[in-house]
Amino acid sequence: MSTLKVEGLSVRAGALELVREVSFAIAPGERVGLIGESGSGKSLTALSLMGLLPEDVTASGTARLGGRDLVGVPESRVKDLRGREVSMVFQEPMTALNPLMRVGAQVAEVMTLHGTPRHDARERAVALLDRVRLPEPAQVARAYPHQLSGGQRQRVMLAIALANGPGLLICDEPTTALDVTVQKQMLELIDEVAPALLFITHDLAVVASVCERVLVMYGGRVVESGPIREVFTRPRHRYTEGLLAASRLTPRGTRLPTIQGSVPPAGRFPGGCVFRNRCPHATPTCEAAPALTGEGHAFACWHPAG
Amino acid sequence: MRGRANAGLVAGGALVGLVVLTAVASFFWTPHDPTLVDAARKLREPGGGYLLGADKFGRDTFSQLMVGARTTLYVGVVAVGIAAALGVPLGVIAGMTPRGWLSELIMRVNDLVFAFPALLLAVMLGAVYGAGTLTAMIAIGVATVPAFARVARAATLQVMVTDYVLAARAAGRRRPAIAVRHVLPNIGSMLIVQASVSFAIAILAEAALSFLGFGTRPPTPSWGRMLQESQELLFSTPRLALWPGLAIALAVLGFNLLGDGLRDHLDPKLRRVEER
Amino acid sequence: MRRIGIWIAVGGLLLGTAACGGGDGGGSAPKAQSLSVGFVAEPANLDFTSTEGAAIPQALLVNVYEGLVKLDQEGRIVPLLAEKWEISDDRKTYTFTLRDNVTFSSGAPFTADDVVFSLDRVKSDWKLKIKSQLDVVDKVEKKDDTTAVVTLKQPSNGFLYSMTTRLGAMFSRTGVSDLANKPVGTGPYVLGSWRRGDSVQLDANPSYWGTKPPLSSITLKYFKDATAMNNALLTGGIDVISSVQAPESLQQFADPNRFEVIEGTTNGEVVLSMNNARPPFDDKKVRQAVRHAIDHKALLDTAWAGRGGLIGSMVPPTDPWYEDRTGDYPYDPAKAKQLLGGRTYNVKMRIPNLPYAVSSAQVVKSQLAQVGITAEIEPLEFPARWLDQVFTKGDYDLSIINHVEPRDMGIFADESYYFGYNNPEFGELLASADRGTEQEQSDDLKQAAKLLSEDAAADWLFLFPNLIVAKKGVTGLPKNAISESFDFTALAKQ
Amino acid sequence: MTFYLLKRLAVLLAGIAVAAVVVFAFMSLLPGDPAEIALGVNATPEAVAALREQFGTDRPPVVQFLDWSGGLLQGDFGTSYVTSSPIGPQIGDRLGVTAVLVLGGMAVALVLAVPLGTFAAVHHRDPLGAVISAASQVGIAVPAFLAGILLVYVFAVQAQALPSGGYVPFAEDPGEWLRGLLLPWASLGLVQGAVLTRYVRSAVLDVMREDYLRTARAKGRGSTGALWRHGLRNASVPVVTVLGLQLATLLIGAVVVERVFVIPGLGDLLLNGVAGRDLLLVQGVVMVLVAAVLLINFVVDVAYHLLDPRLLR
Repeated sequence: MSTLKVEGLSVRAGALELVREVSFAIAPGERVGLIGESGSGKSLTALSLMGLLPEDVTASGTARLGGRDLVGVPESRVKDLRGREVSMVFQEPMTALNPLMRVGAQVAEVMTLHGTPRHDARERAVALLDRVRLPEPAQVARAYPHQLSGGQRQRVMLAIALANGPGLLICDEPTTALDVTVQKQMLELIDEVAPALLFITHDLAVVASVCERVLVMYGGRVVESGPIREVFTRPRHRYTEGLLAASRLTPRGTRLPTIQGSVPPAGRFPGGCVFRNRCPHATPTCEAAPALTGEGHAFACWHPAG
Repeated sequence: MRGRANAGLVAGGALVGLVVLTAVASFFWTPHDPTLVDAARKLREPGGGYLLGADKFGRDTFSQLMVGARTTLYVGVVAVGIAAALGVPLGVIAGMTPRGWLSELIMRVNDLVFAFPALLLAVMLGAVYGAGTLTAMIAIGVATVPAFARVARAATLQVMVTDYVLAARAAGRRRPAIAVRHVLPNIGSMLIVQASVSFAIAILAEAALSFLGFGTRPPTPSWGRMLQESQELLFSTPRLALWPGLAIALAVLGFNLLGDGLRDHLDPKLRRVEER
Repeated sequence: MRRIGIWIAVGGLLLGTAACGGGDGGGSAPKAQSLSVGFVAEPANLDFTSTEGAAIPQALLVNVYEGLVKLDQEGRIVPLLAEKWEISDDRKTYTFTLRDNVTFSSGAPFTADDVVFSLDRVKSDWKLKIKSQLDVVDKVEKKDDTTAVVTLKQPSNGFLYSMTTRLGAMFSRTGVSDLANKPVGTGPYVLGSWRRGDSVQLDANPSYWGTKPPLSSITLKYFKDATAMNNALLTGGIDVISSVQAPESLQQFADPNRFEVIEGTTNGEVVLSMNNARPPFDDKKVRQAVRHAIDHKALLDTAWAGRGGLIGSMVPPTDPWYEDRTGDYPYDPAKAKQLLGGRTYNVKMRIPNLPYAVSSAQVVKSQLAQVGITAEIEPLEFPARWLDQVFTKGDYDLSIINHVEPRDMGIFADESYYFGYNNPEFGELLASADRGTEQEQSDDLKQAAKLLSEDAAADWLFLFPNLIVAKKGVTGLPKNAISESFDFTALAKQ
Repeated sequence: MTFYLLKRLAVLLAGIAVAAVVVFAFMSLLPGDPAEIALGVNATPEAVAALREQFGTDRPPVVQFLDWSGGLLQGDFGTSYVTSSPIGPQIGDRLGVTAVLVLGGMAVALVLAVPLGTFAAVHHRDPLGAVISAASQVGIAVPAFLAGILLVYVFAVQAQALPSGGYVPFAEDPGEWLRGLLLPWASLGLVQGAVLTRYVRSAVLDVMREDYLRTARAKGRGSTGALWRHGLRNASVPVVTVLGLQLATLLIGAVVVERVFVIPGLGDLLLNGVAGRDLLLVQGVVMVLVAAVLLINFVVDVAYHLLDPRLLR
């Protein structure tokens, strides 16, 4: 029984396929990381689960949350799930809050929207602000966003996300825009308060500190997935291997940490294995697309690493 | 969306180009003398060398429209020229010294001038120096100075915090040098957009002034005056109002589309948004 | 009859002013009670003793203020407040016998004392130059309450005529404290209300001495824009256009079931003034060339839709001494060029920004260009700026203005007038005409008009037409506008 | 806020004071002696001299200015040289008419522009949105007086449904007052509405791209609800600025529309004053118009600060 089950999720912008056939599941209380470089399709995957894709971008496939379909249904049928069953914290805290509205009201709004009486919502908003460790929450509630720092605003966003006790929290690079010291506090907070979590980041260290399981995306596909420990210590896909090599989590004694070339723009990925034009191990075999195979630790590579 | 912006740019450019070409052509050739009165041709129907017919004075409407394009451009160029010549330096100075008293003074004077709209200035100037195209152009130009000053200031403020300007200042470049070398080239696109929009406004202002009798002096053909003169024949000979009305509308539309198109084309912020 | 009039007047007052303009559907009422008439120029104030402008006497003279005599439609001088008058044999003493039942709208009775007061006041208080027309008056005396005697310094043919103008208006001794806003006269109408910038309403004078006017009120609505005035008539906003300023638009009123177009004549000579006092028009040949260069028929057809008449001098056909002088300078560009002797000129044509002037100027410019005279048109706001620059300072070469004053040929006799025309012979003819018998007067004035034309003191573009458009059923409109006033006394609606 | 308000108020008053100097100086350049003009061409020199003294135009300009501006402070605009009636009440009457005209025109513009602009933004990829955008472009390109003339032609002359012009005071007949104002409001409002539609559209488009709108949707609002609750107030901030500029434009545009519809407003008074060389009247009207524009700017700035808490420090 999983909280979220995604199967064959694809995202298209016109003729361009930006995310292809992504499948994964998140169990209740499980923390899953979704990593990849920018352009890998990880944010689109998250947005498609929230039904917040930009205009002209469409998702297909299925994603079920507690028995309700999230993908391919009109907004009117999913909007009552948003903010109640599944919440999201975005990357950019500076612009995610309405600048003309007091913080408390913005927190309370998500509760009144889902049926909490206005008065209760206001009180609980202050409590929530306290819960996300904002000092003097009552005062913060009366403040406007511009009066808060980036870290404080991201806490407000977290308070909004948690307000209705959702079953799943999606965080899209929630700490990227924050100072390093603030990042750490924020991560600890998320770790503490999150129910089931889908955590999107390009920062492997962050994933390692928060999540139990990880999905690695490249070129709109999940190329490897599995428990953090296994994937990070014994990466199988050559891309994961390169990614790890490029970070500090380099297994000792391996060669220079680089991936040659750069991520192609959307739609310019090669057919077959999407990584083959950058992969030092690519062979003609790689012109056919590898399937994601394996129980627990799965990968999609013809020439997996040791 | 991007495609439409380009279509607007093309359409605007084409309309403006048409006005310019017509105006230029009118210096060399018009089918008839646009100011020659001929009772025999009074209200002549279109046709037979008189493509759009003749007005109550027997003057060829098509020739009048051609020379009217010249007047329109003349008004726009001079008005926008005055506005830019005064407004841009003021705006740049204000933008380069954002905290100084000079900047404050410039912007306050700007606000004050802004309180004298073009029509009011034109009526006042017309009362003092007599109505006429030049008076109208000066009035429209002066009234448009604040618009240029504001745009120039805002754009300059943005340029002043860019790395290359900071570097130039750190290197000890003097302000006038920075203004010429870095600021002007970088705010140019915004100014072109503003010029295009102001041009459209100037055309409308000239038409309104001509209607009130403060615009171009007769018999110099002007679309605004043609429209005004055709009023009494609106019922019997509506074509006399139709053509200058259409000319004004198309010219204004052209400059507006051009301005919008250029803005979309030149402003990187908008371009990013359009591509998302 | 009188009683009915009063009843209507009271009824009109009870109904208030809401009826103005909208009183079309008067099917049930026996008579429509109010009318609105569109005018071009609004009076600056209501005091024509100190303020210039044709709009004031146009609205008030005969209607609110009355003189001892007035001008009828044929231009004859007829009795008004004077029942009759006698002229002494030496033509220097005028004895006016006054009506005895006349009161001012203030209630004060009108007596010979008011005649003395009003005529003396011209000398003492009036601020207009035209008051010099009454300089010929030596003294004004009351013989008894209904008899006033005016003694002239010398015989004058112009005196009685002047008495039909605003100069002869009768004021109450107790009614001149606020002439600018509160006119007090003996006329059939009194000032009802004045909405500045919009309209003047005249109400029937309930205590009027004569035949009560058929209407209870008349609204004079002012339009600066000719098209707006046309539209107002088309949509029922007004009942009458007093003077069409866009003659090309008359076609709109062609439906005889809805409108009636009245075309009469006026005193208004549309003059192409030439500055005789400075080059190039100090040269008679150049002036003559101008007169030959202009195709007056074509000008009238294009500039004023062919409405109006052609004249060749400063006398309208309604004056007894009119002679057709249009043949003096036939359209002949070749002759004009020859008179100019190949020279070309650049001149300034400073015109008032009035429709007829702007229209005519464009034709004049085009036609003068054919003979080598380049005229730059400069429209000046009328009245102030034109009066200042052209009329007062004489800073112009050419101008175009409609001289509307009746019997105004005398303006050419004044060298300081903006024409700058100076011919002693002309002045002598006018003086002799004023002194002489009726026949001598007529002969002298004919001679003067001929002289003026031959000297090409100016060019006369056309005679301004009296173009009135009224809703069908409006009666009593004056066909010709030959006096200073727009006479409302007979105006009615069927 | 209080400090800002006081500071801004001081700027407003200083602006009006400087404007008074400018207007007075400008008017002093007008050719023609008021006394000569008042008396016309036939005046005698003695009468002119006497009137000059009566008007006070024989005094030095500085004295005249102090006298005039001192009067302004007490709401006294002086007495017209031409109509010999006090100017203040005239301007008061006319200002009322023009204000009704301008505010009504603005209302028409807003009623048109807010829904149309928002619709065009929300549907900016649909044909209908494009049609609205194109229509607004065309609307901008039509001179207001032409729109007025056409409206008169269609609704007054052809349909005989509404008066072609004129102004009936409200107190006299509210129904006619309204009927008389419909076309002038429309001709002012249609053109300004077209301009405003474009600003509303672009403001809403900008807002639609804002992250906080996505946040609102993440909270569970539909896209329309999010735009309504969070978008429109944000979009109104730039629109209010434009609205202020437009009010000023309308105030002057009213001059032309008053001429087309024969409405006795400030513009009509101004043109009359210019034509009649009513120096003091023109001076008064220009002063009132300029002060009104400055006041509008003031109100817009304050509104801006009330709408946007970020501007208040």
